[in-house]
Amino acid sequence: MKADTGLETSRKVQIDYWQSVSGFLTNNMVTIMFVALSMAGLYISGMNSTLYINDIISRVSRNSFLVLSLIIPVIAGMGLNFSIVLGAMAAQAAVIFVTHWGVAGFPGILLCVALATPMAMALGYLTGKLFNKTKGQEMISGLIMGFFFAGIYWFIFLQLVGGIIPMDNEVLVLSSGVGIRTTVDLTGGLKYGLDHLYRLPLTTVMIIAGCLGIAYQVYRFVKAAGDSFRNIRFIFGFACMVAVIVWALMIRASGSMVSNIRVPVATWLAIAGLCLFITFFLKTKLGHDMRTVGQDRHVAAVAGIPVDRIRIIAIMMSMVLASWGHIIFLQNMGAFSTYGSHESIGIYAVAAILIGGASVTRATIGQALLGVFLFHTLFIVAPSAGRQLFGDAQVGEYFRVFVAFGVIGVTLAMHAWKRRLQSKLPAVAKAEKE
Amino acid sequence: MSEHYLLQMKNVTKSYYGTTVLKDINLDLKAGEIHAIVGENGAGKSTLMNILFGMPVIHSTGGYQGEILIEGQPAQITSPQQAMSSGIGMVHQEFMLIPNYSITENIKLNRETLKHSFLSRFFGRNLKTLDFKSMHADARKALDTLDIGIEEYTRVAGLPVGYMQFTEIAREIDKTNIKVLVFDEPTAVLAESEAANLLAAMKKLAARGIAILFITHRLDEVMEIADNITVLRDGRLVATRPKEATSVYELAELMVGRKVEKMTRRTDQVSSGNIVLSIKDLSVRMPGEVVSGLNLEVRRGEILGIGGLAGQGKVGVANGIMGLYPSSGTVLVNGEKLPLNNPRESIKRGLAFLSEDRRGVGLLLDSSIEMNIVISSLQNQGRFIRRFGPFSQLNSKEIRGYALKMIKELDIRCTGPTQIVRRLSGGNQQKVCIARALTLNPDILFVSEPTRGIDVGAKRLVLETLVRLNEQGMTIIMTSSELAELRSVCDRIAIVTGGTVAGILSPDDSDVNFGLLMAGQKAGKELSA
Amino acid sequence: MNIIRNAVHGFGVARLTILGFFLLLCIMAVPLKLDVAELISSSLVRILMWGVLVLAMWPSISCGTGPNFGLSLGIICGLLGGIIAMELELNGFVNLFASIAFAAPFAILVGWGYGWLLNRVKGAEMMLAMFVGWSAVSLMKIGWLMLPFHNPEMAWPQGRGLRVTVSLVNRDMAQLLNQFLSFKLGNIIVPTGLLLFFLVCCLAVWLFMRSKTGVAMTAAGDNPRFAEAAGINVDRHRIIGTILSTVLGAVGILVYAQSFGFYQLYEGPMYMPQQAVAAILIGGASIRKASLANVIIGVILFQGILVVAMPVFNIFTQDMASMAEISRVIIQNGIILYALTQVRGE
Amino acid sequence: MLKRSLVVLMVMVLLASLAAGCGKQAAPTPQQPEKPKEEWKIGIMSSTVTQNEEEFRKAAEMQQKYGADRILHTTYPDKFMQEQETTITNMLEMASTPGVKAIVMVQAVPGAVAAVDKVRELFPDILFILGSPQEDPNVIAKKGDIVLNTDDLGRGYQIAEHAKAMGAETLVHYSFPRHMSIEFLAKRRALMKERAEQLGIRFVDEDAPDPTSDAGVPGTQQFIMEDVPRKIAQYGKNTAVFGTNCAMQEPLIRQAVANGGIFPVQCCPSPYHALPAALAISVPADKKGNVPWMLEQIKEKVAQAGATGRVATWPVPVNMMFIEAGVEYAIAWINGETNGRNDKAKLKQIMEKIAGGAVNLTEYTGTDNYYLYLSDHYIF
Repeated sequence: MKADTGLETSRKVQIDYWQSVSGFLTNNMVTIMFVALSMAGLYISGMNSTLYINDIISRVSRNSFLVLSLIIPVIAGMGLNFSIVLGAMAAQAAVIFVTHWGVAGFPGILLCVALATPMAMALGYLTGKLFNKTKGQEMISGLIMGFFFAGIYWFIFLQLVGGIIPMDNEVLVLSSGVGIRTTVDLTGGLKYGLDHLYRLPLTTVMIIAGCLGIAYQVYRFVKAAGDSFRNIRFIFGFACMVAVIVWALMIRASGSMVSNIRVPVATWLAIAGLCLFITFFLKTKLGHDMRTVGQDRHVAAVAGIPVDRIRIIAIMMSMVLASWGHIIFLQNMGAFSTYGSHESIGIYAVAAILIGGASVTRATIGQALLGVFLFHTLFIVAPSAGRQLFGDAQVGEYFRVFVAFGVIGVTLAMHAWKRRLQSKLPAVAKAEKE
Repeated sequence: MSEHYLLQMKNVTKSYYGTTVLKDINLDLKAGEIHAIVGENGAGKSTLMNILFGMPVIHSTGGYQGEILIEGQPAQITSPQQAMSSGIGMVHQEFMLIPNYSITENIKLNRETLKHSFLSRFFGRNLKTLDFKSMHADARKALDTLDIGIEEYTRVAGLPVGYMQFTEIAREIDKTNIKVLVFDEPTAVLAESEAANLLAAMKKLAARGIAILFITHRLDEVMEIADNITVLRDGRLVATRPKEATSVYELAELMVGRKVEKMTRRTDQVSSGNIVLSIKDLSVRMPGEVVSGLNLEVRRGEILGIGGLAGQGKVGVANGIMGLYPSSGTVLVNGEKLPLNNPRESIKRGLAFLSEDRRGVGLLLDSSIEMNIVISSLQNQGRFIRRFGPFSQLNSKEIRGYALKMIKELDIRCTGPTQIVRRLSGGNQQKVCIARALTLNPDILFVSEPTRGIDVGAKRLVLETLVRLNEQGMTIIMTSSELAELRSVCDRIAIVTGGTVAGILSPDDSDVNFGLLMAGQKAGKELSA
Repeated sequence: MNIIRNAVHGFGVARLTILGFFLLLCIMAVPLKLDVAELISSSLVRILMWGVLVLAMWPSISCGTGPNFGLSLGIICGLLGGIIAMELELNGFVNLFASIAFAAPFAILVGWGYGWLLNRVKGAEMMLAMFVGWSAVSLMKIGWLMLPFHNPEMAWPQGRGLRVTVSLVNRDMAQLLNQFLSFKLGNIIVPTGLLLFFLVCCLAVWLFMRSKTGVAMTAAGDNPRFAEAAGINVDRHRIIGTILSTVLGAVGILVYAQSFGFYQLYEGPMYMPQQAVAAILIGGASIRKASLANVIIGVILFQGILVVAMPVFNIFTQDMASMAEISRVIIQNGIILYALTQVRGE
Repeated sequence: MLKRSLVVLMVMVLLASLAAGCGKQAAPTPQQPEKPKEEWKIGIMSSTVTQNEEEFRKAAEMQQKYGADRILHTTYPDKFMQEQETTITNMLEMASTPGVKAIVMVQAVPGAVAAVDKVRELFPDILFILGSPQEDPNVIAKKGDIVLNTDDLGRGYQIAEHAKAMGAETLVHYSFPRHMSIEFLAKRRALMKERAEQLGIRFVDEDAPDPTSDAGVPGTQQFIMEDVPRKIAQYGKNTAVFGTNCAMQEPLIRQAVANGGIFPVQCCPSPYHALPAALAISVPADKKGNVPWMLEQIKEKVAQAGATGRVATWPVPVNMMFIEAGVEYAIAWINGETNGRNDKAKLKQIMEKIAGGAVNLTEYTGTDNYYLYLSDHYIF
């Protein structure tokens, strides 16, 4: 009898252990798959890691701001805002004019922001109005809105500029005198206006980040003294930070190319600032109202929250942030195609945030940043991995697109699957939430 | 003006697209009064309350005629905000709660206490941050007023309905200027003991000088707490009576407009039929209504009632046997083992089910009445269909004929068999569900909450239909939260508590026995806390 | 009066606006000296060649997986069937029907797998479908390069693989259906074969929707929980709907290609689903509910406007370079936006 | 909480594996050393066959000729408009391969400017030869060492005259806004119109849907299919049709031939471009890449359709020549056989060798490294 009970409990423990492992796997399967895939890709491609780190740093600093601009509409229950394309158009318009006036560097960037903001707000207002009339279909409306305004954008910059809107600039305007040229070159102007404001070597940034991290861990530890679980976390966090610092020092000592990589600190600060702002914003009255509206429009309306107005504000904020994000994107790219650069902004930003684990109804800063990192890692690694695998340049390219879209599809499938699995494992899911 | 009225409505009239739905309603309300408004579904109660609360639906369809006076002053209420600032609060029939928020956040919804933040000094009020400390304190106070012990920072999602209701009420009483509180069918979703708690709370509020408008179907509740009672029928005010001057029977009569006699109990008691359904160790994982290890035997030809408090698992029994929620255990139908978790098999063995979740599970809301009636039989028994080798086609003629017959038989009020079910009233939707279940010609019919959200007239018809079917030889297992309803039609009543059968009683057993079984375990303690 | 109002309400304000715009374009064509008969003939061809592809949206919406953004899968299967028939050097109708016969098994298989996948992601089907479709297009690009086809008609002039556009002229396939029994009605050319084929497809799907399986499928799409309770295997019927949609996609592309005269491999299938989706939505379908009327009205309005708008705009804006296409983009998308804002009001 | 730390851990593992790779990389320190001259490599970036077969095949051929250890071949994305970042990454990756001295990119699609800039930041010495740019000429001329393009300005006059010579009375020009924002194409249109009117040809400007817009490639092609017969019916058989976009060419040729119109030349002149597909020419395995055979075949098919003298192209596949010339020039430059990075004489000499005859090469006004190439037509 006794032996039986013993067996029973040990089996139970095993089950619990297994459940927690499988719970962890289900909860993070997307991330796990991505990391595995990226590692496999890196291995196969035999890619130079300096190149990878360099590229991922510039891609992350280029795109994070844009992807973060998607969060607020999701919270307000409006889904993924495909209409950020309009914000990008506002940014491009601002950049074109600032380039025309010849304001360069950081002042130029500030001027762009000053110009783009009112335009983005106006566009955001219009979009918000439209979305209020198409509740429940914001995403498809946003996509079509993008197409629609592309027509207007063409009209303005191809037919009006140089004609009705005077612009006398040989470099920007077509030789016929009407219409902006297809490529706008920012070299010597806005290029790196923000990125090069303040840069530090990657290793230095790592050391600083490590020190700050340690300070934070110590602060947390002191604040919550006594809890044994905290102890483990503290040690873990502390170890991570020390590892970062040691690693940075090792890189420095090795004289590897990685130590030459420099980080655009100003851009990163802007991104960090946005993250802080979003976090703070959600705690404000307006942010709380947005969450309420996002949770249940009807209840919000009954509670006296002006739902339509809140939704418009959400879209306007997203639009303004997107226009700033696109300015950051453009100043890093250094040149853009006048009639095409804005097109893909929506789809790729949305893809990135989805991969980070966000859904149409839930998105967090962490998901956005993780998404940018994973999405772009895949895009960096996949082309050469494909080439190495097939030994044929174009098959590699096709393979890359197949993997990229396929992975996004699988990611979505896995998120949905995860949701199902979690509902089947209520105990674990609950434990995870806490 | 002999008396000082808090709220008066004078000749209020409202029409939608040329159809008058409310005509010349007059209503007077004093401080501390509990005023009940009763009436069948569609009598105009909800419209009246929507007018009072300034809901957008009223004003987007042309407003209303007549006058509303608040404390003697004429008031034009054009938005919920305005209603709130005039001191009118409402506890909605469908909860106006956000499940992912804590109780505090729900109570303080859009009335959050704010404090200055770094940015608010530049950008104004909207960027002030929420002051959770003082919000929690306020919420605590409101909950204490209602004697609710639950923690104010609990998330609303997953709470029993009773607590949700109290959260709503707490929100209203937290409003500092509240003068009139409207309860829109608050007890419809509550179990009996929860409802009793609610009524007690309402009395307490009235004692504090708040006027209460109480909309309900349940006449016994009205008689229990209301001071005055107004009856609406077909958009008109039929009568206003003080409680002392009326009775349940009179009210029912006024409401329905025809004489109502008390439901007659059946006389041909089935005492010893053979066992038609035997349930052994049944467990059902239905969220909120978990069944664990339940045993029950059903005799041929009886009406077996399943009662119990909400959340104790009574609803899970039928859902589990019909394969709608994952279940385990042994179920024997006519001595044969029923494969679980397979709705098709259950239907094949002659089981049919009227779900408690009519709109969610019971109906194809956007399909026609006739399709709703025939589809189960069509899919599982191959009726109403013409076969051409491997191909099949609907037999439109047969379907139409059959649907017309059922519509007539069950008195489904509709424009025709092709009308979309969504447009029907709750009672008629329920009749469509019954029609579908009947089309299957089941041996055993499971019925869950057959009268929930249905007006008195239809309620009676539904119950009568069940009795008639039973007399024709159908075994019926009826789950209901309304004990009186069970006692009026059932042969035996099983009370489910904690996921198992606590006991089986005869409908004639004393109230005390029922009460003890239902409150048997800790449930009683929890609810009275 | 009331009857008219009801009729207007039933048809939908949005669709009436679009229809009005379409008619306005047609009327404008007369004083602009455009050949109206020719415009109508072109519209007819265009409408009918897209018809089956739009029809493919019906079962997928009805079974509850939403508009089939992954129609590219069906299109690829159709192209594969067509290419196999080309490889065997079949001609005319034999080629067409052989193509359908070859494509069908692929489409059924792919549709089954795709339906299985869609069942894993209930609630997020459309997003997933879009990416799966794009992904499959890229995979098939590799396929078109690598698959062992040897017919020199389809080979690249310089290297391995199949051409981007494979001409059907040599196989008597180009305009096969268009010209079958076609006749002139006044100056309007009626593509009888195409019309018949489309009508037969419509009839077949309509009959299917009225069969036991079709009814079950619609119920599964309308209210899955109800269907489950009514003993209908929801997942299975969703798969059936997806298979049917995929097969129709395969047939649709073959009809499209024979009218067009080319198979468009590689990028070709990429954006075709979007257009079919747009058409059925304009026809009044929602992502949960569709009918044959939605299919027919939608394809007429959407493709009709595309055909008529460009020539009219081109005449209007002859003096301003590129103004026609800009106007088309603005007006066409503006109308769709307008239609979207009206959906709620209905 | 545990979950989050584990995610962090996983990312750390990923980074750590990078660090390991990094250590390996660091050991040989490959970038700097001036090893013997033998160590050179050249990168070619071309389209895939989906966009244009010629460039891809030529690049593959060059790789065959000099060996995969000498020539690296990569592609830009099919959706280059949307995926400029991928163009940059692919270019950077190629440039960072040890030993790469020069990169040839044909066509220099949007994204090329940014990509070249990014590479130059890290590897300022790489020689860039850019062919058939779609970026703005003034900008791209500043970025590349040598830029090669067909002489689209010259072609404005040339096509009008050439159409006249083929008997055209009307010249229809199909394009759309995005193309009309490209300096060369807009100017070419203006010049073509000017010359046509001088020659007494009616010039008709038509807009077609943009294949990259919501209408998609099918929308564009379908419009051309419908519109060409309309135009020929309206203006008579002696109507020449010209389109600015590659996707338009196949329907243009087919409808022009079928309806008795004139097809003066493609947007990117070459016997391989659109003609074989539009005329349904079968290419047996042994005839692949055989230009004279292809010309012969086209001639035959055109004659069969009764359109002799009404279809024309350039006899030399231009983009293929740009790739070959680019690679040969780069080799010459690496071997020190050129006069600096930009040596027109040497370039012309190489191109003449490839074309097998005289080559007309002019500089684009205001630049000294943007070369325009113009060839005579070959009328079938």
